[in-house]
Amino acid sequence: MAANLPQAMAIAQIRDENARTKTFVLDGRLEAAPGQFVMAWLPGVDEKPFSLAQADPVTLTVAAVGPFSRALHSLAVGDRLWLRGPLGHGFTLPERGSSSVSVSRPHPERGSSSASVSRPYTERGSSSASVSRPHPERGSSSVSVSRPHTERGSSSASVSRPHTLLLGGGYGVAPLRFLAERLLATGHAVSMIIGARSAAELLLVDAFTAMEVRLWLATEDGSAGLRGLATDVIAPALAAAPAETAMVYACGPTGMLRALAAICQARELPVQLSWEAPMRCGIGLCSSCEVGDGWLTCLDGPVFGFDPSR
Amino acid sequence: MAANLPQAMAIAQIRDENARTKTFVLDGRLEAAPGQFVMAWLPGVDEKPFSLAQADPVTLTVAAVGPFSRALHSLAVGDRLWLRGPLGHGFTLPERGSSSVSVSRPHPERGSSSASVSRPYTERGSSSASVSRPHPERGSSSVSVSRPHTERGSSSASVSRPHTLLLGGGYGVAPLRFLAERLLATGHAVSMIIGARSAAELLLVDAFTAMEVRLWLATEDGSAGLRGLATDVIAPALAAAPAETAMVYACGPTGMLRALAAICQARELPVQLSWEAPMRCGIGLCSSCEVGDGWLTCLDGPVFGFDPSR
Amino acid sequence: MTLPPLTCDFLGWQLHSPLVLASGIIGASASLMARAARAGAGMVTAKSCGPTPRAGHPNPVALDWGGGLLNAIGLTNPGAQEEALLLAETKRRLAPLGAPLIASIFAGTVEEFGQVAAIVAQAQPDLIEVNISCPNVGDEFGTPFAGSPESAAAVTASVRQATTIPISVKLAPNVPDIARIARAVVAAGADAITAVNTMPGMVIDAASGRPVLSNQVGGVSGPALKPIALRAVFEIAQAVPATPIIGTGGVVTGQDAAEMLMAGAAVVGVGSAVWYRGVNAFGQINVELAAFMAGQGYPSVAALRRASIRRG
Amino acid sequence: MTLPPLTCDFLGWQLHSPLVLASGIIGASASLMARAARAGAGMVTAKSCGPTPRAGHPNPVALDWGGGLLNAIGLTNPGAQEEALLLAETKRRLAPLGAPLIASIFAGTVEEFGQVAAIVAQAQPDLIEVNISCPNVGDEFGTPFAGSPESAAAVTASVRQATTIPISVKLAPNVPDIARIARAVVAAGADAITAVNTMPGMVIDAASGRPVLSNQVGGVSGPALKPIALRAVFEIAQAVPATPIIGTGGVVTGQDAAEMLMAGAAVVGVGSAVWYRGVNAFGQINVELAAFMAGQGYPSVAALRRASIRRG
Ligand SMILES: Cc1cc2nc3c(=O)[nH]c(=O)nc-3n(C[C@H](O)[C@H](O)[C@H](O)COP(=O)(O)OP(=O)(O)OC[C@H]3O[C@@H](n4cnc5c(N)ncnc54)[C@H](O)[C@@H]3O)c2cc1C
Ligand SMILES: Cc1cc2nc3c(=O)[nH]c(=O)nc-3n(C[C@H](O)[C@H](O)[C@H](O)COP(=O)(O)OP(=O)(O)OC[C@H]3O[C@@H](n4cnc5c(N)ncnc54)[C@H](O)[C@@H]3O)c2cc1C
Ligand SMILES: Cc1cc2nc3c(=O)[nH]c(=O)nc-3n(C[C@H](O)[C@H](O)[C@H](O)COP(=O)(O)O)c2cc1C
Ligand SMILES: Cc1cc2nc3c(=O)[nH]c(=O)nc-3n(C[C@H](O)[C@H](O)[C@H](O)COP(=O)(O)O)c2cc1C
Ligand code: FES
Ligand code: FES
Repeated sequence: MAANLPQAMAIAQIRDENARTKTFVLDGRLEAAPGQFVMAWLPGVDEKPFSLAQADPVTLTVAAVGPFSRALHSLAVGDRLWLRGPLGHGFTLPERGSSSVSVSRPHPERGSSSASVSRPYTERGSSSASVSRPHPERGSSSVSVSRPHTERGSSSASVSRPHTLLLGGGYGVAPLRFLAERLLATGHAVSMIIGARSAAELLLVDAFTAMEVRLWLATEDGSAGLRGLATDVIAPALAAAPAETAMVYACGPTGMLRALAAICQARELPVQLSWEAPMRCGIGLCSSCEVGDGWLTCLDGPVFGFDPSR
Repeated sequence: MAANLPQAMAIAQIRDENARTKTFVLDGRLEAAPGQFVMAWLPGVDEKPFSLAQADPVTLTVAAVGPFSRALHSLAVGDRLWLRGPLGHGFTLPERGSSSVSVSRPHPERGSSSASVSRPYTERGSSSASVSRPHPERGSSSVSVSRPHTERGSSSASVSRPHTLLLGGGYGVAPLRFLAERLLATGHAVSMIIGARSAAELLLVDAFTAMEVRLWLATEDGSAGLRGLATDVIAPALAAAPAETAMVYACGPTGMLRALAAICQARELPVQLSWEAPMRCGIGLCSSCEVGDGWLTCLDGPVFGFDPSR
Repeated sequence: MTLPPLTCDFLGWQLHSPLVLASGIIGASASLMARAARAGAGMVTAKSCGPTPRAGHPNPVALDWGGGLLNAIGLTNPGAQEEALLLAETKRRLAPLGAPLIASIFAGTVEEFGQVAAIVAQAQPDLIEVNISCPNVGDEFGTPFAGSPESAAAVTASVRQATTIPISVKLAPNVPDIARIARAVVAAGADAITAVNTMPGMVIDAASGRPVLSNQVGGVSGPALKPIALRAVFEIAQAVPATPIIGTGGVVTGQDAAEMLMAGAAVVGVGSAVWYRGVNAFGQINVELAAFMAGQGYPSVAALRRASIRRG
Repeated sequence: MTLPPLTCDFLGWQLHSPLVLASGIIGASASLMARAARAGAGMVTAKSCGPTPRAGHPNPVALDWGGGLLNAIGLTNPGAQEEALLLAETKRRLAPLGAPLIASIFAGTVEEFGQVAAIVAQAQPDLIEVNISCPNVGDEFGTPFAGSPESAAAVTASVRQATTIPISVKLAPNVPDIARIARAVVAAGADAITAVNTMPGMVIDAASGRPVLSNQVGGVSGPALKPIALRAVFEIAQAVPATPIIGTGGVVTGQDAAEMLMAGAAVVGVGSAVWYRGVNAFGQINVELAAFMAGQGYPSVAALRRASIRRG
């Protein structure tokens, strides 16, 4: 059985991403998929979940919003923090026939099961989701959008590369960069939408600009990119996509995820949402992260192929 | 940590080797080296150590000498027995510079140790033995010997193949066949001496005859091969060997092993002896298998590079 | 290979599987308990509730230390009144699934145990599990009620008087002689025994020089608990052979479940396996148990139980 | 990296390592105990001896079940008179190695404990460990003496009166409140406490439907015992802070040893590690512990012990 003891890692580098967000690069590595999370422990303070912004070296992007995230922000290079993980199910690639997510909402456990016992981690919950194929895109958008911030990716993108659309809000942009790198490395075309309240709160714009992705920005006050919500850019981004969209990925505030899930359901687009819920054990026992009708965010998620709260 | 739970295996085949010895071929396999042993358990009866006569499929050759071995002899094809193991250190190949045995007697533990932690099994006791190279053979034997039973091996044996000499007494011949196969497969020349009280008690003569080894027989009553003890054939076997002898291996009664160790020490030949002692735990805790000045037959042995009883 | 049925009898109910969701694991919501039953549990146990709401301990509250788990959730619960509503809702959701519902209660005094039992009894759970083995509360010396035959019996009698619903008393592994405790609670009116709760333990992070759990100490569950639980169940089965046991501790595979039945359990509690294998663990263990039974020639759970081990 | 020294004080002796060979592991012969000391143990404990010779149980007596070991050797021993000769010979062989010798005794009654102590005392062991936690013998209810403060104290007082040699009382993990037992034995005259003995357990072979050990039940040691032992040591250290503890259970690596010292142990017992790593385990754990201390900036074992965990 795989131990999940907290591992001490020292902070090797701290980057200010915006006024309230810092990225911590640690001196360790983990074998993990984008979308998986760790429980970060500061002895004597608290332990909370954070998505991996990178796994090698382990990198966390943290927005200071309350006591624990502020405690993390007060750390300096050389200080240690302790990580338990990786935990949960991360994003899966939109491979034909092997996608583990579905646009239609599965029901937790219907008694189907397999008799084989393998390593605990890989076994967890992998059998309950059904597979459905995305539909060709339809309906051109009527939303007025700003031009994509960068279109550099389009020059080398061939129509044969499956297209993926990523939506990030708040710190959620960070794990999507980790995902975007994996998608690009496996031959996918990537469109990325970054949403924020204002230009000052946009995250990782430079990092994405440097990548071969079609980047779209949305700010609520219009100080950068489109004035509006990240979800408002979906239609133009899909319309400008080089091919039909094989998967929509998102990480960010619950409101954004819910709205996105509704849009994708209407458009019959497959989606993977990185969900958030208050976590205690992080390993599927305490029920505190339950969402909707019996979903465990830590064990079944945090990435779901549907809106788990409905 | 590696579990060592008893594993049930069914008897697939039973062969009568001689009047009091049977070979049991089981329906399982183990990853093991020649010279390693298993604790064989019959629920409600007893549990005792047996050398592996083969590891794939697991094969035990058992002489009926007392209550437990007679209980084993009463089993039929399809019956199960339970094996814990493989246990102990087996024979090692006489590779240049990496031999883990010594003609000079090491002293248990001198406090030298390494800081690395790896899998328990491979770590056990491996650091306490010193290495010494065999000397060129010297002194021609004056013992009168019968011609080797078979010399088929000599046709294809080149002088460049390192020569090894194997001595088996009683059931000890069986694990030496397992060893001989490994030696031949790794390019060694093999001379084998089988000793017994009489021709009727010789073990596995046909099996060795069919192999590419120089085979020597010795019986106390002279009913087959040389009249005398297995150790009496050492000198002629060495003299007839195609090259200097890189290692002497033996498995059999303690008396034979002691005599052999003395001969090898006098001739400065490296030796590996598969020792026997009463075992209870089989895993180095209970002290019941202690031999000499603090050697644990189950954990340090059963194969020793010296006479552990001295 | 046709698999034998896993149906079995427990206190007169016909269960479709001998597996029981153990208390404290995903037992804080009706939807999760229903999910466990859908996944294959024959009965489900709610998380233990006490007289008043408790938030539990701060994080960290649980971890996998390699040989098993350690937790100190801190008996998080909404209090008995709220719990009764949750239990009623859960019962409603379990009814179509044919899975009996076990309520679980704890309290700080003998009298309070009876009071909490009376409150949760309003929801008509099928069984009330009396958790006398929680390490946070205890007798005048601070010893959990499970620690002595006298206090264990006193709690049992108090609950017995408060309700006519069958009761199972949940014992702790950290006692010198669990058979004595078992005899005492059966004499005091227990219909069943649940064995065992977690074993007190501590995991220290050497790098920080601190215990990992905020509560410093916690309870060991999972694979490391299995031999401890098997022995406890074996000793209890010899001591009170007529009393059915919910054998709990370290069951992760079908073979583990078979061993628990062989030790003398009537049915098998499953908790930590949810971490190792997901909520689907119940279905997986069911299939493995049935395959084991088929391979060894046990036609039914009752037949397997008849092969249970006698003191010899 | 220069490694810090591992020398440390225990009851006035200056040990060259905090590692102690635990009772019952290769402790039945002078040569093996000397070997453990040469390999790096700072002290060695002989196998427990009782008033009269015992052959122990038939095979199987031990196994590795994956998470740890289980054994029921059955207190094989040559009886106190023979043991005294063995101890004298062992002491002679340990003298040049600078390692104190701990005798270990058990008995069936309170009085017999004193008698056995008086006999082994003739060999002048440096410490007598009083094994009140063997599961084969006990008080009038069959409960091991370690199971109640009263019987534990009575045994301690009996041995205390029989000899002037320092004594350490060895406690069992399967008690509801080990701190109470610790306070009782210290009040009755214990100079030190050894914690813990094995945890009662059982391993069942599902294929045969039988317990593997001939004795059916046995004691769990090794990695699965570590969190249980750490908690016991922690609770004892808080309860009797002036009494040194031989912290024992599941120590296999240098980091395990550091955790045991952090939990409050003065020195660290090592038993099952001999299976996992050979008799060389002592030297290997020493090097790892020193490397850990160097990496974390602990200049000495005393400094590491000062960082031990307080109840918070
Ligand atoms: C699977 C998962 C992954 C997560 N990954 C990350 C991550 O990569 N980076 C990260 O910074 N956080 C992440 N979180 C959130 C994180 O675990 C904490 O909840 C967050 O740091 C707030 O904790 P706190 O103690 O500082 O404040 P709290 O006291 O818990 O919260 C203070 C207030 O801020 C609100 N709040 C919480 N999170 C946010 C937010 N992101 N934006 C705005 N308001 C918020 C709360 O609702 C509350 O009102 C993740 C959570 C989950 C479940
Ligand atoms: C490492 C190791 C490997 C072993 N491998 C094998 C093996 O491959 N095959 C095998 O048959 N046995 C093997 N043995 C011996 C085996 O473990 C038992 O000791 C043997 O089977 C006798 O057990 P028993 O209960 O039948 O008789 P016991 O009651 O133990 O012995 C009866 C009598 O026979 C004597 N005796 C024991 N063994 C022999 C023998 N081989 N020849 C003549 N007399 C003997 C005993 O000294 C005693 O006087 C091995 C022992 C060890 C320690
Ligand atoms: C996270 C967690 C919470 C638990 N909470 C409770 C509880 O509230 N009441 C209770 O009686 N037992 C509780 N237990 C103990 C379990 O019911 C069970 O007895 C124990 O975990 C052993 O079974 P397992 O090894 O299958 O997990 C809890 C166990 C865990 C792991
Ligand atoms: C094979 C074996 C035999 C033991 N015999 C004794 C004994 O005779 N007396 C005793 O006090 N403890 C005995 N013990 C318990 C150990 O001394 C120790 O307390 C326990 O094994 C936990 O330590 P470990 O995990 O390092 O093995 C024995 C343990 C084992 C594994
Ligand atoms: S945090 Fe998900 S169940 Fe505990
Ligand atoms: S059999 Fe070798 S020490 Fe027990």
